[in-house]
Amino acid sequence: MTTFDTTVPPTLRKLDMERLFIRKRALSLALPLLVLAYLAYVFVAFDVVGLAERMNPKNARTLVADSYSYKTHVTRDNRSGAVSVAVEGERKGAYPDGQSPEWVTLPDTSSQVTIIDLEDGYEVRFGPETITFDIPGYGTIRATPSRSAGVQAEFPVGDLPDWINASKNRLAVTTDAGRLTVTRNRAEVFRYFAGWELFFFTLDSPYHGMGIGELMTRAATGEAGAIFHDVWTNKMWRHQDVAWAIFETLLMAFLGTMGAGLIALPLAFAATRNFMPLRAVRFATRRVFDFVRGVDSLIWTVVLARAFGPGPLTGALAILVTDTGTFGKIFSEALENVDQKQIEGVASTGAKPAQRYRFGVIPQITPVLLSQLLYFLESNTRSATIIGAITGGGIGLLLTQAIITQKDWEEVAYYIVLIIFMVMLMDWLSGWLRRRLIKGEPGRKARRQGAAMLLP
Amino acid sequence: MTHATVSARSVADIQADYQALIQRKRLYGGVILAVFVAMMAAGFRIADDRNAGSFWNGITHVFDYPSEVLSEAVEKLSLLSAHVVQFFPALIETLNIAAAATLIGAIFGTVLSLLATRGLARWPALIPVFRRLLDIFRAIPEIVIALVLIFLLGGGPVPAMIAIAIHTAGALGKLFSEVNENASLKPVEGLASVGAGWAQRMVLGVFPQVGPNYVSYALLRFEINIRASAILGFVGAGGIGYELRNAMSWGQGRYDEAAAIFLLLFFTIVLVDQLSGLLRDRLTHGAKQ
Amino acid sequence: MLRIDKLTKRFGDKIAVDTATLDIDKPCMIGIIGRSGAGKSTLLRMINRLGDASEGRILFEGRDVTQLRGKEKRAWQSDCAMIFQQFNLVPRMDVVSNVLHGTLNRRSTLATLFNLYPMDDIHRAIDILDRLGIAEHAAKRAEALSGGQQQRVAIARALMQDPAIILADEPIASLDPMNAQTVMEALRRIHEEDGRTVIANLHTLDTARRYCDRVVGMRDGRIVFDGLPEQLTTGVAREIYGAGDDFSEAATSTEIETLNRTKPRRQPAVAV
Amino acid sequence: MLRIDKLTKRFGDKIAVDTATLDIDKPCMIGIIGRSGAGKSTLLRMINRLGDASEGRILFEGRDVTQLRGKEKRAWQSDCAMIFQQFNLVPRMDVVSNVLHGTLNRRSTLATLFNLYPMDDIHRAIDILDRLGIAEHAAKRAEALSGGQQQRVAIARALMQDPAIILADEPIASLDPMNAQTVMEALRRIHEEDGRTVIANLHTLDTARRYCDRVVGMRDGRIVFDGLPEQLTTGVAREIYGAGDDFSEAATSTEIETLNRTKPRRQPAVAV
Amino acid sequence: DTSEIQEFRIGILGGENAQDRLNNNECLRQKTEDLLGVETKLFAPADYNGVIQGLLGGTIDMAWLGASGYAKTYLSDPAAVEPILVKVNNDGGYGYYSVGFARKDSGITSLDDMQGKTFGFGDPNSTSGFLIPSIEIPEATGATMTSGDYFGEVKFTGGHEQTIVAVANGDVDAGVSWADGLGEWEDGFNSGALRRAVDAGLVDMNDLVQIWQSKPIPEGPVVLRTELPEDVKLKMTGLMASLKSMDAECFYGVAAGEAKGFMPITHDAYEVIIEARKLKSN
Ligand SMILES: Nc1ncnc2c1ncn2[C@@H]1O[C@H](COP(=O)(O)OP(=O)(O)OP(=O)(O)O)[C@@H](O)[C@H]1O
Ligand SMILES: Nc1ncnc2c1ncn2[C@@H]1O[C@H](COP(=O)(O)OP(=O)(O)OP(=O)(O)O)[C@@H](O)[C@H]1O
Ligand SMILES: [Mg+2]
Ligand SMILES: [Mg+2]
Ligand SMILES: O=P([O-])([O-])[O-]
Repeated sequence: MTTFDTTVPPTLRKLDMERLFIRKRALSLALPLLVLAYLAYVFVAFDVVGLAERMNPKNARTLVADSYSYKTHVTRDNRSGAVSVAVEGERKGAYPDGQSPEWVTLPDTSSQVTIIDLEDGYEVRFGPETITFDIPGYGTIRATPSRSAGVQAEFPVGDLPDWINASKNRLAVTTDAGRLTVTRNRAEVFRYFAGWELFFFTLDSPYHGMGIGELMTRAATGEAGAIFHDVWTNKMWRHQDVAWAIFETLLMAFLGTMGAGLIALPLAFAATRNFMPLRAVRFATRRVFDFVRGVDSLIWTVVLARAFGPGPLTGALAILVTDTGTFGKIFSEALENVDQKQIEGVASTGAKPAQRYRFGVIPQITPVLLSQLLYFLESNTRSATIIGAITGGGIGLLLTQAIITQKDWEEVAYYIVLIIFMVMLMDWLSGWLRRRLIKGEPGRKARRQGAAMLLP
Repeated sequence: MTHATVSARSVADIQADYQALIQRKRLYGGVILAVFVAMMAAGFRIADDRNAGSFWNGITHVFDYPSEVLSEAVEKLSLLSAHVVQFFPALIETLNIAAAATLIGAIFGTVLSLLATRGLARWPALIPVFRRLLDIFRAIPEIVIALVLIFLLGGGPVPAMIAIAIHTAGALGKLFSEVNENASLKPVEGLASVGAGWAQRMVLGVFPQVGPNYVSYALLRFEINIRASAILGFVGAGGIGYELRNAMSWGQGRYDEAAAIFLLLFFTIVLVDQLSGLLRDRLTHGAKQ
Repeated sequence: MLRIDKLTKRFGDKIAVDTATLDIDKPCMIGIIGRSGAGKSTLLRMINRLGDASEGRILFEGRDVTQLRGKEKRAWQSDCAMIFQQFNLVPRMDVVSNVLHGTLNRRSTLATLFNLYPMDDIHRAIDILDRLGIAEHAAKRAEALSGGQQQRVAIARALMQDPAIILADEPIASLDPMNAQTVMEALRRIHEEDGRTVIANLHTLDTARRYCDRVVGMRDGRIVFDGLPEQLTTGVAREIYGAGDDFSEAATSTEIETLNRTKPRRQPAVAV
Repeated sequence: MLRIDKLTKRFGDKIAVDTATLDIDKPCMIGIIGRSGAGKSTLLRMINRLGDASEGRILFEGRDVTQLRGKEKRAWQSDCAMIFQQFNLVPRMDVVSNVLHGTLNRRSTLATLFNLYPMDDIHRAIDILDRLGIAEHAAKRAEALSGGQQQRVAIARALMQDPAIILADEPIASLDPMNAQTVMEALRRIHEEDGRTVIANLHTLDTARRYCDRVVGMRDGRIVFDGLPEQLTTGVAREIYGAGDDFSEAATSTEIETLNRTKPRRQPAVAV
Repeated sequence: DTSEIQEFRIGILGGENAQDRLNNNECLRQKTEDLLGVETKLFAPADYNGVIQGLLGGTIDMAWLGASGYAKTYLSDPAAVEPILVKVNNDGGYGYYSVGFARKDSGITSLDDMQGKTFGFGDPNSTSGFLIPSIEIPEATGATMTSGDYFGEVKFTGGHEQTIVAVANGDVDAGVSWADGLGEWEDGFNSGALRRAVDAGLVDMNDLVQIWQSKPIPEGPVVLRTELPEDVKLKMTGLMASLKSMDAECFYGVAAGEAKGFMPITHDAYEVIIEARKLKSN
């Protein structure tokens, strides 16, 4: 060990290191503490505690239960005594007059009573006057609605359990087997079933309730068109509209992204130090890029909606405007990083300016260009969903409206699944195209440097 | 020029091959170009057709709305400063949503990215699971989560924060895992050889390598999240977006408010954008040295 | 003390280490030689438990090391330090922190994550660095050091573990002859002064001969030689290296004396 | 044929080329030597009109090349091909396309923008590649080739221009000795077989001596030597390179024979 | 002549599921297409403003607005649209009410209990969800609607449905929404946003109490873009006016419930609302 001796004695060095480590400790403790302190501040500022109190577990249950189940309503109009059965209580899901699922026995000439068998011993009967609900382990609830006296309900002895909500004019009983509501005007039973009912065929379709095997046979014997038509025009799930909505969303993303790329490419040259000698032009172009990018596509949607009205074109233009700024910035950064050698090589052969750009510049920036375009195509599919929700249309509008009106959570679930699939598909597609189109791409390293930092 | 690797193929062969190649290339190139042009043209026509107003009618009216807003804003210029003060707290709320979501998302993204990177994963068998999880986090648009959470938790900043954080975790997780893949495994192995646990290997072996890139990506995400947070305000998540939508929605009579809010938001975005750009530049620059 | 018993490692079809058996009954310095791909690294990695053995056992003082899991495995690793060809330090961290990593297994995870090492450890780290002659670089980043210095930091980290065994996987292959000599001398001194067992993979015969008490030769995963340095004749070396008659020791040499005989040439710039 | 008349180039205060005068009356192969910063590249770039001269004239067959603008300037560039140290190819395009760039000046802009070259040109490009021994790589991307091969592609591009003069700016500085030899031989052959003038900046004396008919020495922007290779004595070289008595030719040599004398040593792996 | 227009675009206000709105109005679209002989399209933007901007920008030809929405259109551009018809209820009136409500278990029974509490409006362009209550409630409380003045906080929930959920969730202590004022409280009245929420099983009216009700609010007009050719206007007015007699089921869907029909109305009927709206602007 023949290293030359240094004059610093070890004790001094240790002191030095002690100091260094005390600093390091302070530093490595300070950062997490800072983060924690900030999160604590946000926790208080956002009133998370109050929020937790307000949180409504019932809503969560409704949402979860509804997203994979549907309910069938059996409704009695207390004035006319008419009983109707409808899936989700909607007209388009209504059973034709005189028909009902087998667990509902409609009144006929022999009896005036509607019997609703909720299974496991739960049974509701709509009598001519009185409505009864048999609940195993509790007893029978009897309710008599009348215009003058409200809803008179009789319960088995004992305290009212909390799943019964009764007032002078209204009775609501919620059980796992089903729910009963009685008001002066109506009596209604909801029974829940798992699954997305009428997903393929509505009740009025001749194919409703048919097995896969039979459908296949029928399809093979020339009914395929009719079968498809019934699914496609399903009033309950509206597959046709949903398909159009998805298409519109993708269309907005595609037109917006590609249009922005086409416009940004020539403009980007004007924003670069190496291709635009005029400082003022450069500066102005960059500020324009910053401006359209800073405003955000959503606000552009609102602004453009006046001129173009609602619809996918407006959404596409909004994406186009914003991304022109984004691409302008990315492309101009890529252009500033181009290798001058290649341009010089082409120039030395006596190539014309256009040729110099074509062969000296474009081949260098195509990888950045393409991969950014494709990245944004995927991320704009998401943006288009949001934009659609504001004015455009498309799946975003369907989704937000379904959520806001909070009626059909199974539709919400359906849309969410579709959106996730759509975005994942675009993600996969853009990745695939990137790999195909940019063969021999220099890899992540190049993407990470410089321009590629602007990944969505 | 006797070259050692002269192959048996004659020049004529090479020329024929190349000719075939170039013709194939031209064909593919032509087809791709034609398909792209056709898609753009058809897409434009469909979009134009399904839109309420047409492109060529609308293009002349693009400035109608901005000029309406501007003229009212100019008319009531004296109220501007009062509006800026009035809406400043909402801006802070928006920034807080973005910052908190970025932080939380980055923390989760970091952990998920480590779990999803070959060579670093705590449970290598579960890598595909964590990768899919990241994909799903990324695929769900913030607005979906936000709306559902608003239903569950009521309006306000928290649903937006959670929604953005989930998306951020997915997006950053993917970027981080790409960074991780480029990180050298040697220090990690070195730490493994002294009997360090997983957390120690990650924090002491991986973080020093990937730190600057992580921060750089997180800053970029913060910029994006400010917009996202403003947008979610539009659908009821509070903050400046909520104020902007109410003002814009009311329209004439409150366009001055809209203009003030817009300016506030715009300058914030530009400011953060520039600052983080500077910081990122320095970080990647420092990392290169 | 350490017994390796029919240790085998397979990578798919490929057998990297083939029923290797080795018995070390007292602390000594062992050199393992063999050409590239012979299985030297794989063997050391199995001993340190960086890789799991496919078959066979490693017994340390009677305990089967191959069966250890989780905490116990890590405790064993801390007892059996490893030095790598490429140093495997954390390049962006300072030298002392790198050395302190040797204590990770003993200290609480949380404390170490926040740089909360006991002051005693820090002092000891500097003592070790001083012993290896690089205390003056204590506060520098590891990446700022030369290869030889980095390798000595790696050795310091190993010493910080206070291990019974030090495994060194081609510790000098990335080093120039001058630094190689310093590092090998440091290892030798540690063996002699502390009485720790050192097992080093070595590329070159003369290094093995010069520093080791015992030399093990591997070929195609099997141990084909195990003896004293003096027994390592050119014939034996030919067998280990699977070389023909044109085999010359100088080809594997990294000794300064050997090298000085040839004039270094200007390196051509790398084509872009 | 080519007359360079008091050519001067200033970069701000710095005079890169200082009233250089040179007269070439018949096709020959000229080597320009001089140390780094002597102004060699700047001179060639002015001839090709990649850079404008500050003062002086370049006359080619009586016409003042320095005054050309636009179309005429480009026509001159196409007549006077340039080869660069770093090849300056378009790495992502295939070899033939790169060679075809030599025809850009002659072909219609629109057609070339879409990569539509006449088939005849394509065939000729491959013939040229064949002549340079790299026809088999015709369809590969330029970046997939080795340095020497890329430089030959660059020469092919130059030949495709069918130029009267080929300028080569340190064509072999980025190449290993083997490739350097191939490239220099190609240039020499082109000069001999096609009768084109070749002006090459060269880093090393022996290359210049070996391949050139005439050697020009530059120092600090001025031409300080202009003569036959034989006249290039060590004394003259010392003056050109501004070196002291310790100047040895071998230090600048890249010739294989010179190199073979020293035994290559194993390169140390780069520390991470 | 109709040759001047190439297509006819009908806007539908937000508030109900976009798809349901389109479904309910599909028959009207069909009838319009048959009548005018040009392609007819339905547009269902997310909020009130979307339709209003469409009318202002000339990209939507007909819509059924709320009174406040009409006022906004008029104030932005008096020449943009003209009101033609209004929905008349079965009882002959064309009014409805803004109803304030709170959770029963909150103990709030009137505006007096709302001091310091959170109050929720719906869409800023809604008559019943914002404009009228924002004028009449201050009259009742004697204080402004500024947050912290009388109410602790005043927010916009975004729409009628959101208000109901916000109240049910306790997100706001009370809110306003619309109802026809007929029928029973426990059913959520005969029609209106509350009734829809009840039908959807979202709220149980037993859990809510009414705390306020506005004076009658004029139903919003069906408007046509002024620039449309005269005969298109005539035809569309005729179609809408006779919709109930032509196709009762279609009318039910378009008018969102039972009603007597669409009757003519003029701009004058909305002067009050326009004044009210002006009052609310800066
Ligand atoms: N992770 C792995 N997967 C597959 N094969 C491996 C792996 N690691 C090593 N091998 C193979 O096992 C054999 C032994 O490798 P090992 O690295 O132990 O050799 P070595 O003697 O250390 O050689 P070197 O001098 O090159 O380091 C080699 O053939 C190698 O290709
Ligand atoms: N674009 C430029 N701007 C400023 N100075 C320059 C420029 N190009 C060259 N120079 C200067 O002109 C002088 C001559 O440079 P030139 O590149 O011609 O030298 P050279 O002989 O080719 O050297 P080398 O062997 O390094 O290529 C150098 O001092 C250089 O710094
Ligand atoms: Mg090895
Ligand atoms: Mg040069
Ligand atoms: O304008 P409204 O219909 O919402 O009262």
